[in-house]
Amino acid sequence: MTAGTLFGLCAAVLIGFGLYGLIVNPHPLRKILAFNVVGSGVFLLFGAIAYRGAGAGMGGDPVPQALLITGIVVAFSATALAVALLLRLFDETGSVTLSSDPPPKSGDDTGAH
Amino acid sequence: MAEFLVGAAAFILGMVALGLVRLLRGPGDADRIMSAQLLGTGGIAAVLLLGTATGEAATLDVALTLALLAAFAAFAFVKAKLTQTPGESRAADSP
Amino acid sequence: MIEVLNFGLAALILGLAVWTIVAREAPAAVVGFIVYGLLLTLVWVQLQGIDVALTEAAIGGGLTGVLLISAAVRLRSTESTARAQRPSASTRWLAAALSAAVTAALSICVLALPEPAPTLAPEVLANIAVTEVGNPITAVLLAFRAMDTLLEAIVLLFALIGVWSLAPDRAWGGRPGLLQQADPNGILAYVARVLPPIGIVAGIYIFWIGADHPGGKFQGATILAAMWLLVMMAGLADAPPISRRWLRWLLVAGPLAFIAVGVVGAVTAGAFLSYPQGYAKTLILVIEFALMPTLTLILGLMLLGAPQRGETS
Amino acid sequence: MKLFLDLWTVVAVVAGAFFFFAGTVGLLRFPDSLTRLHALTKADNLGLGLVVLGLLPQLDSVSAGLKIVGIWLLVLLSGATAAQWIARTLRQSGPGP
Repeated sequence: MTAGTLFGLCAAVLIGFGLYGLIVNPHPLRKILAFNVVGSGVFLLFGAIAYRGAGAGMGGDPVPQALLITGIVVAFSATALAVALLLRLFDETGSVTLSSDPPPKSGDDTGAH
Repeated sequence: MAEFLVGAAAFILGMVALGLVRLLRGPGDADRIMSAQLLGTGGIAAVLLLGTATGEAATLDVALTLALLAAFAAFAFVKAKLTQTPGESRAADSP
Repeated sequence: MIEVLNFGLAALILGLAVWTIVAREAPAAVVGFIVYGLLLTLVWVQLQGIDVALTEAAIGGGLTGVLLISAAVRLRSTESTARAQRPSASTRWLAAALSAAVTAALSICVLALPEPAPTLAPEVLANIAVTEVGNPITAVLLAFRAMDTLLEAIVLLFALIGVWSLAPDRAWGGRPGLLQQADPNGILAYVARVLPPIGIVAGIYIFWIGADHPGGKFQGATILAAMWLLVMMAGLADAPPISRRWLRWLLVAGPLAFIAVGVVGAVTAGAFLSYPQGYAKTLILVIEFALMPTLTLILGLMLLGAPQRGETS
Repeated sequence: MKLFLDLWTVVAVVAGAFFFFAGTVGLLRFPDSLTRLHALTKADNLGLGLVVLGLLPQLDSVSAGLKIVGIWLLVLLSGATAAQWIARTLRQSGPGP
């Protein structure tokens, strides 16, 4: 089995694991983590495809590799935004529940103390 | 020689990966961070060995980046732990 | 031997992914994710993507780890209530079946990939001379697919604005992050004095060699941002208030310079972001130099989060 | 000469690998967090140091050699700092159960 096939299959399994965690874990931070596992699986799958496209003296196809760099940076920015939203929700309500009937808590814009 | 270096990289990775048992068992977060630290150092060693085996000089820069950022997660963990004493869930946010 | 290494890496990565998902406590899961990022770096080395490995080492393992571990420690008190909301067994079985189906479909696709693999490497090789840069990835990022990179810089800026807009009203325009009281003689303050000079040199080095060898502005900027964060973590410097005009200018300087170069291309070379003959490398360098401080600031500020304190604290 | 240098690499890298092994054993077998930390910080830094020493003769250029020695020094610096910080949280919360 070549490295491309091996890590391509590994990526497929990672996407499955991450998807399961995304659905099943109730805590939002764990959902962000699971989402990152899905994301890295997608990147790895694309990376395996880039590896297969080696040629012209290059170890891999440079076009997908460049897109991967863009993807990793953008995934980081999405994660940072998600974490900031989560921490703001926690500061405001003292909990991070995503269920539709959150415990009634008085919170105003100045933050609960 | 290259074959030996790759083998050494695989051996070192296998060794430090065994240390991940501490990640599973804990008991504390500090022990888990320690196993990550051990794997970080072992990972740097493996990157150096692989880079030398393939003769690809740029691989050494990967090890350099890893070495610069290896301890950041540990710093951030301790910082978060120390600014947040148990029971006081929200750190003071006003002067 | 190399097969043994690759199989071991794949097995470890899968094991850590499982741990990240099933671990009982969030900090434990995050530590697993950090190790996972480190091993992915090794996988990128094995897949001949040194540029990607550098990005993963800097962002995937480094910055994401810092971001998530701080959040996990802060949110520890919320975990027990979340655990009580675990979905029912039937939902979990359904999720497992769905995930298994996705994995199976993707695996079939991987095994059925066309042979020989389609590749754009020869096209890149044929046209790289025009750009005068030696690293094909930099050529793709800043010449062949420059639009992607421009939009990426703008996405980063929007994400930062999104983070900032979460500030409570009283803290708008103030300083992000908590005030760090640190021991000026402590070991962290010592490292925060010794490491940044080395880190800044290394960051600029990784940025500089990006023209001809693996490296580039994203990886370099991440290292610089990490050094800045270290200085702030040690309490040697405070985060700047986000209302500062110099800060706002630096944040838009990179994308503005990029767009300006694009417009120059539209006038002189006939299309937005195409470079006039003979000036490609100069213009690429202009864009990179303008983007570097912008990216450093955006990455650092995004980790600090929304402003939480007034300007004067 | 080549043979001698290769032998040096093999000996040093094997010794380095042994120290990684020792660090893992310490991390797994020592009874509490502080002793584990002690075992870990000694062993992995020494292991990496020996691997770096072993690789020096195999590199093409002097600058690459300086770079990997620099990498080792960086790991020493940040590893020692991280160890002291981890020890501080342990002291604050008491050794875990």
